[in-house]
Order: sequence, then structure tokens, then C-alpha cells
Amino acid sequence: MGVIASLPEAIAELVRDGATVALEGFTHLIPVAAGHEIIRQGRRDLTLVRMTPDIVYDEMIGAGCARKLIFSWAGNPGVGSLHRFRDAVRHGWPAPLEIEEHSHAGMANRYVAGATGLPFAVLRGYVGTDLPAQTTTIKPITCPFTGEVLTAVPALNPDVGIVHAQRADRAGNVQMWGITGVHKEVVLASRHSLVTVEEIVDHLDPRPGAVILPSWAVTFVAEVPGGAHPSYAMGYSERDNDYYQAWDAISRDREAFSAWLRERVLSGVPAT
Amino acid sequence: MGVIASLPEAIAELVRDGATVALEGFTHLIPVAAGHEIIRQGRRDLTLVRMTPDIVYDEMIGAGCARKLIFSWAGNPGVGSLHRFRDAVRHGWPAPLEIEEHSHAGMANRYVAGATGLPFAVLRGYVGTDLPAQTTTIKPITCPFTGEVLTAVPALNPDVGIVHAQRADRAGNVQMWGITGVHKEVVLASRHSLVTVEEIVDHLDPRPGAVILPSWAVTFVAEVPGGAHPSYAMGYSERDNDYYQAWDAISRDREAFSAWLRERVLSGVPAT
Amino acid sequence: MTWSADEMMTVAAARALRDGDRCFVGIGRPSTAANLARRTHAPNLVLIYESGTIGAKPATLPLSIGDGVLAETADAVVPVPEIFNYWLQPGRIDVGFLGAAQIDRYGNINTTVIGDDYRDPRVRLPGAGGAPEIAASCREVIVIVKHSPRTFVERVDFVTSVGYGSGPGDRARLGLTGRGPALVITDLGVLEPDPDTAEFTLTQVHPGVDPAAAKEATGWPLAVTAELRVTPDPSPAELSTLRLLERPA
Amino acid sequence: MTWSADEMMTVAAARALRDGDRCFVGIGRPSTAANLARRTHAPNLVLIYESGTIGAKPATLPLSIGDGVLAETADAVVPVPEIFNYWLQPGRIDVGFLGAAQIDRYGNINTTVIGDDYRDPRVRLPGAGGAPEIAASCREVIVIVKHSPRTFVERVDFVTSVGYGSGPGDRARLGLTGRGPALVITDLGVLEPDPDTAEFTLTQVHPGVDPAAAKEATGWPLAVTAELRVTPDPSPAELSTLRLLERPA
Repeated sequence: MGVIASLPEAIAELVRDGATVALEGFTHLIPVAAGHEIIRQGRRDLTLVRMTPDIVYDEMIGAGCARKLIFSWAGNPGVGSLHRFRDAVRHGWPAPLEIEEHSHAGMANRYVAGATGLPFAVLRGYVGTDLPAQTTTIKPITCPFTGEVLTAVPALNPDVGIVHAQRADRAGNVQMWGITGVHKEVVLASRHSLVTVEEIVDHLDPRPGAVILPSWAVTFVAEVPGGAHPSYAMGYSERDNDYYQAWDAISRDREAFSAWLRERVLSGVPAT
Repeated sequence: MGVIASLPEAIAELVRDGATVALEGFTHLIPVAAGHEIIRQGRRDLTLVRMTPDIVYDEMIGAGCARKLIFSWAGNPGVGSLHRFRDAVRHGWPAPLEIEEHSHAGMANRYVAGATGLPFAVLRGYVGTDLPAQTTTIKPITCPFTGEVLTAVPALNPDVGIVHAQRADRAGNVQMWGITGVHKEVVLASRHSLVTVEEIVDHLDPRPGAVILPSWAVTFVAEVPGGAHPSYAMGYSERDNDYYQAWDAISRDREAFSAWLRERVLSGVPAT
Repeated sequence: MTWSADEMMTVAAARALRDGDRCFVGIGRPSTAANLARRTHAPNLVLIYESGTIGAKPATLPLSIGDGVLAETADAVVPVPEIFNYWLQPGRIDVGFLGAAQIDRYGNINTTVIGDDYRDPRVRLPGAGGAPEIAASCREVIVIVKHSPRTFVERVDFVTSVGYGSGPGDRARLGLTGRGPALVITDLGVLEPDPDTAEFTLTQVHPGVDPAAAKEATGWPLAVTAELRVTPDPSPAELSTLRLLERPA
Repeated sequence: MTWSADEMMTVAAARALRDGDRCFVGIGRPSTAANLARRTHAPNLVLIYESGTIGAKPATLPLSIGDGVLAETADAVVPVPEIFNYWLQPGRIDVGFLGAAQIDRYGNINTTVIGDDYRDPRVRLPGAGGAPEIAASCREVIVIVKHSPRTFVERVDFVTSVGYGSGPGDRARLGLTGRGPALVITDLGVLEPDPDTAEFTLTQVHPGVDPAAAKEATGWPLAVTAELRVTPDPSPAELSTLRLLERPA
């Protein structure tokens, strides 16, 4: 628990073909390097879960890792569409992509249910929209006290939950700050977890806004400086907005994408 | 919203006879001075809500403020029983006390439901115990996805939620740290709220572990240094363990209690 | 000073925000408009982003909903489940700002798919994000979207976020707690729901805009209110503040 | 060194904890035992208090479940709803430590009322606190309670926290995820559930205790295991550490 490992070791240990894998990070602390390592290790038929699939999921989908996507907003934030995602949904390239679609509130609550050991969560949501007709994962539920009808969504319990964080200590306790999104929930909801961190330090000095994941709640910790690029790690790096802009052209075309994948990911020296 | 007022003004404005009032604080940051002000203002027929009714609720019950108590653990922590509470339950002195009893997990989830605008919360709890037979506020609920039967509890939405905190700024934004219990939940679940604070400062500098309640989520803020005594405010005061010990003898006897109440609360200069 | 239609749209949206409002802000035009409002007439506007930043006070426009500047300047940063469950769902937010790929005469919004078949769409859009619950739970909603017949459609292909459903009474019937879309602000003018029919009606045009242009850019027979107002020109202060905000860092 | 029966009980409870265990600790004897374990054979014991302190490392014994020293030394301090919902309920805690006003042959615990009538009790006890869900969800439960016929009863007056219900299979039938009470540690010895009947049986006596004394102090016909063990004497290290811990500040 909280075992410190290299990124390739941790991914090889945790992520198997056909697994359900969630890489989370709400704009901040996205575990991009871990996604690239999954691509390099050639995983297939994954069910990928993520509230906001953006560039790293576009890459994984384009690389053929995914069979299914569970999500609530798939786009290149501030730029536009995810072309690899659209190509997979519309043309099945490089593989057909099944989708299970929710709202942010629904996805967040599904992780909460998973983290709390409940089979479902209750929210005010989806009523009157066309989403419930497209999935078996949104159902009505009646309050046993007031009779009011609300909405239930099933727990998400991925096989593997992966996030990036700022720091860990040598015992594997993880510290993160800034926008922490659903980091805690996805780690606690998942059967196994990996946290990539900017650095491993001797002592986690307290910081305003810091969230701690105790070592025993995490499966692996891997030191991967810059592992969130092109997203950022507050206190360590800035968001690489140019990369998000540039992705639009790279991803629009299958050939350009495939060349990029070969040069920048597949031939990349695995992070250690 | 976040209006800065004196304690007597805020209590007079918010707490009316017959109201449902929650004073929260899990060992730490208990709004004891606010409870004394409610006693001084002679409020009656209150439904008092609190996970851990301890000395301040024993005092309020002994002073005749309460008609009903909603709670999960009623004792003098580390010392023993609450004698005024027991006298009210067993002998109706000074007034009969109806009780609605839960577990901590149930109470915490009832506040969460209240804070999130849902009529109920779901938990794994109470199954096999004798508690559900004694209340209409514990019911089974079936997961619409798995068929598993879990437990539902209704939301708590007190008329008034009162907590103590370390600091507020002049705009009424509240900052607290250390053990914050259900502070956020009770303030957000309640129709109106009062936060008593150790001090009002120009600027809330960020602190590790600090929780912020924005001014617009709080009705009144009152500066009451030492307002948590005999509990404590981390960074400002220590828990007065002797007071908890001494309470046992004072509260055991109706006369001793009544004398204490006259001398120490009723004749007390109201905090301003 | 002259200005573009886009600038006029943003200024009109900023003006719709009242000082002290708690505003749930999406990235792009809503964020620009909300930040403009905070720097002009509404200094106490509370900006809330779905990334969990409450009371953000960015000095420059964030490029994403989770930029560091939002966390650094916020009164509080909370987890994403908390922002939806504790702050949005119970109705604590005054104004929700939404965009749309399609919007219909009852203010229903589509950001999911274009085309009749969800499983085989003509265009796959990003999806719901926070919009359905923003549309359901904010005290009121303001939509900012450019006017075009492709966007302003008789009936959206997919209801991602509910406006007035199929007409008056639907929101109450569905149990939605917020009032629904109060304003649709475009590059041509402002639409408001008719008090009787809940159908969006042109109530205001921007300076120099012929209401006929708005009718042409709308996919349903757009009604025009009898007392059509004209948006006051953007002030020099509004324009210079907006341009300063939008200047690349 | 000599020792008291109380000290023996606390030492026996401390020994039941394994290094590295995550332990949900109540105030009083459980807290003393857990802190003793952490200072002797189990330095990596993770102490979790229901006030929300995870990994507390108090240098002195806390007098309340929410003492400042717990927050100051904890790895993390989380809100009370989180400690129950995110940490206890899903089964992340290895050992829950409980006390009891009454406990019956199946390890069911009463901390609510003494007497037959809940509405008019002979003695009104503090109530449930965190106990019902600790008893339900921890991987296993250890009960620490002094032996007396008033406490060890045939059947508890009120089931506050479920042990084995009315016998084998009840926990599974009720859907309780944890294994239930594994040990009842008293001032006389240790009781464990019979593998077949789930009835608590005397499996160990403390040094110098006659099993007949335990039988007399038990309100049901207490079975004694064939291979009755004797608790090893408290070591000087255990006793001196305990006395240091319990010394008033």
C-alpha cells in the first residue's frame, strides 16, 4: 500500500486489457504521462472513465486502447472538439467506441457512491433531459419520507484509478492542493490506484488547501516530474495552453495523429 | 448575509420559541456562549438538534428551553452521564423531553442531505439494531440498480444552525480549522445561521486545514472571544477539562444546578 | 469608439448581472462577461466555476475552467462533488451562464449531438458537462449564443438542458427548482420568455440591428415584443475594460 | 512489577492490535489500549478517531475524542461525514474498538437504555454514537469491558450495535460487511466467538484468574474452551509505557 514504483512497473502491474480505468484531474493535475504509458504498453479494450476526457483520452482513443468511454464532457477545453473521439464515435476508427454519457453532477456522484461503498447515489438531475433514454444508468428513486421522486445513478468502482498530485513522502502518503476535483473520490472508489507525483520528499509540510491521501489508501505512487503536462501542477508548472491549441491540428487528421503518436509517445523513453 | 451583529441581537433575531435549533461542534468549537444567550433570552419549546449533546445542551435542557432532542450521543465526554438530560427524559423535569435518536453516521448524513437540498440520505446503517423500531426517521430503501436494500434517513433542515469558529473578516467570511466536524453541513442545511467567532480580522490569511464559509452562506456573524468555553478553539484556547469534571457534581442535583444557572448564566452580562 | 457584434453581446451579458449575485460561470463568453461585470458595475459579483473555485477574482481571463489563477484568487476551493452537491443543487446560486449548440423556442439547450440518431449523430458535441444541473438549479439562467438559424431551431435534436420543456408549467411539473432561462443574449439582441407562452421573444436589439435580421437568424417564427428596446451603446469604460481583459497575456 | 486488573485488560487489548492496522478508536480504554500498542509493538498502527482525525499520533492520552493534540498530529483531518462515509462505511478500517454497558452471548451491545421500556428506561445511557456502524463495517471488532453479571447478560435490553445477532449467519443475512466482534477483552480474560455457535466463550484468562470467577461474572452459562490459555504477564515495558501514558499531564 502506497508502494513507490516506477511508472512502467505500476502501469504493468495494474492495467490489464479489458480493465475499467479512470484517469481523473479537473483541468489540473491530469495524469497524462500515465496515459502515455498505457498507450506504450499497448493496452486494449479498456473502459475509460473520466468526467472531462480531453487530450490524453483523445490520444488513448486514437491509439486504440479503448472499447468504451464513460464521461460527462468530451472536448478540448477552450479550443474545440476532440477529433480522435469523434472519429471513433462516428467511424469506428481505429476501433468502435461505446459511450455511456452523464452530466458532471451525475459523474461526480457516481464516484462518491463508489468511494462510500454504496451501490448508488441520489441527486436532483437529468429530469426532463434526453439523457436517461440513452442509458440504463439513470433511474428514478422515490424518497421514502416525502414521496418526492429524485434521480439515482450507479456507483463507479473502476479497476484502476489514476491521478497526478504534487508530492508524496517516502512512506507513500500523497499531498495535493489547488483544484483537486474528484481526486480523492476516484482513488477511494477504485479497486487499485496509482498516484503520479511531481516529487517524493522526506516530509510533507502542511499547506493551505492541501488534501492528504494516506499511504494505505493508495496502491502505487510513482515519481513523474511533469507528469501532468500539458495540464499543470500548481506550484510546479503552468498549463501549456499552446499544446492544447496545437492539438487541434494534430488530431484532426489520422495520419498526422499517427505520426505524432509514433514520434512523441510510442518511441518515447518511458518515464521512470 | 454574513451580517456582523452582537450575540444577543443575533439570537433575538433568529431563535424563536418552538424553533428547531442546532448548535454543533464535535468536541471542538462548540458554540456554548450562544447556548447561554438562548437560555438568558428565555426561549421555550425548542427542538434541539446536536450529534453530541454535552454540557451546553444539558444546561439548556435543565433551563427548560427544550421540548425535543434529536441526537446520536448524549453524555459528558470522558466523564459520564448528562444528569439534566436524564432527569428530563426520566422525570420530565423541568419539562418533558421527547427524543429522536440516531447514530453518528445517521445524523451526519441527515445534515449532508439537508445541506445538499435532498429530502433524504442513504447509508449502510442501523440494520439489525433496535433503533429503527423507535422512530419513523429510519427506513429501508432499495437500490434501483442492484436491488440491495440500504437505509434512508430524512434530511435535517434546522430553522437555525449555530457554530463557533476561529475567525471572520469584516465582510463576514468565516474561517475555521482543526476538527470542523459537521460545521459546514449544519450551516448550509439550516434556513438561517449564526457563527460566533474568536475574533474579526481585516484579512483571513490562508492556513493549512482551514475551511471557509463565504459570507453569503451565513446569516449572522458575532464576535464572541472564548465563546466555545469549556470546549476550545484551536489556536486560541485549550479545552477546560476541569469544567467538564466539575459539571458532574453541579448537574447531579436540581438545586445545585438551579443555583449555578442563576449565578453563572442568567445573571451573566450578555456577551456583546 | 466602435465595437464588434461579439463585444456588444458580451457587454449586454455583463450588464445582466447584478452586483452581489452568485454566478456559476462556464468558460468562454460567460466567463468573459462575468469578469467584465465584476470589473465594471458589479465589483461584488461572486464567480463560481465548476472546478470548485468559489469567489474567484482572476486578474486575467482564465483560458480553462480550472486555471491556477482561479484557485489562487478564490475565497474557497472545494472538491467537484461539493460544488455540485452543496452549492449548486440546493439553489444557492443566483445566475447560471450557459452556451448552446442548439436552442429552441422554449429555451431548451442541446450540447450533445446534432442529428436524429444519438447512436449515429451527424455531429458529436462535447456533451452535458455541468449544464443540465445548472439549468435545473440556478435561480435563473442566462444563455449567451450567436444568432443563426442552425443554432436557433424549432426543436433541439437532443435536450441536454431543460429550459421551459414544451411550454408553461413544465418546469414545475418536472420538479425543477430554478426559474429557468431568463435571457438569451445574442450578437443581434436579447430574447426573453413570453410571460404567457414561455416562448422566447425578441425584446431588445443591439444598436443598428434590424429586428428582421434576428427573425431571419431564428429557426422558428420569432415574435417581436411591442415595446422593442434598443441596447444602450457599450460605454468607453466597458469597451476598454473588455479589451484589456481579452488582450493575450 | 505488579499490576492491576485494569492494567492487564488494557495490555491484553493493546496486544490484540497488529502493527499497520487501521484502528477506529473510541475514547477511554480503547484509546489507551491503541496508544499503548502504538508505543510498544505496533509503531505503525493508524489511529482513526470519529472526530475526523486520521493517523493521529498523540504524545499524551487525549481526554476527548476531539482533543487538539489529535488534529495537530494527524496525517489528515476530515469532516465528520467524510470519516463515516468515505473511511468507515466502505470497510477501510481493520479494527473497531468498542465498549459496552451490556453485552450478550452473541456479542450484541447495548449503550442506549437499561430496562424493558425504551420510552421509560431504568437507566438512560448516552446512546449509539459511532458504534452501530463501527460494529457493522470494520473488518473486525474488539470489545473492551469489565466483567460483571450486570454487563454480561443473556440478552441485551436494547441492541445498539449488532454482534452476531441471534447466532451464526445473521450478519450475512443482515448484509453487514465486517466480520463482527472477534474478541471481548475483560479484566478477567478474553472471550472469543465459538466457530460453530457464534456464542462468546472463555478462551483465555489473565494470570491468577480462576475461570470460575469469569463464569460467575457472566449472565449466561459461560462455556470455557478446552485449551484455555493464560495471558502472558504484562512486560515491564508494557506497564511502564502504560503508566507514562496515563500519568496526568
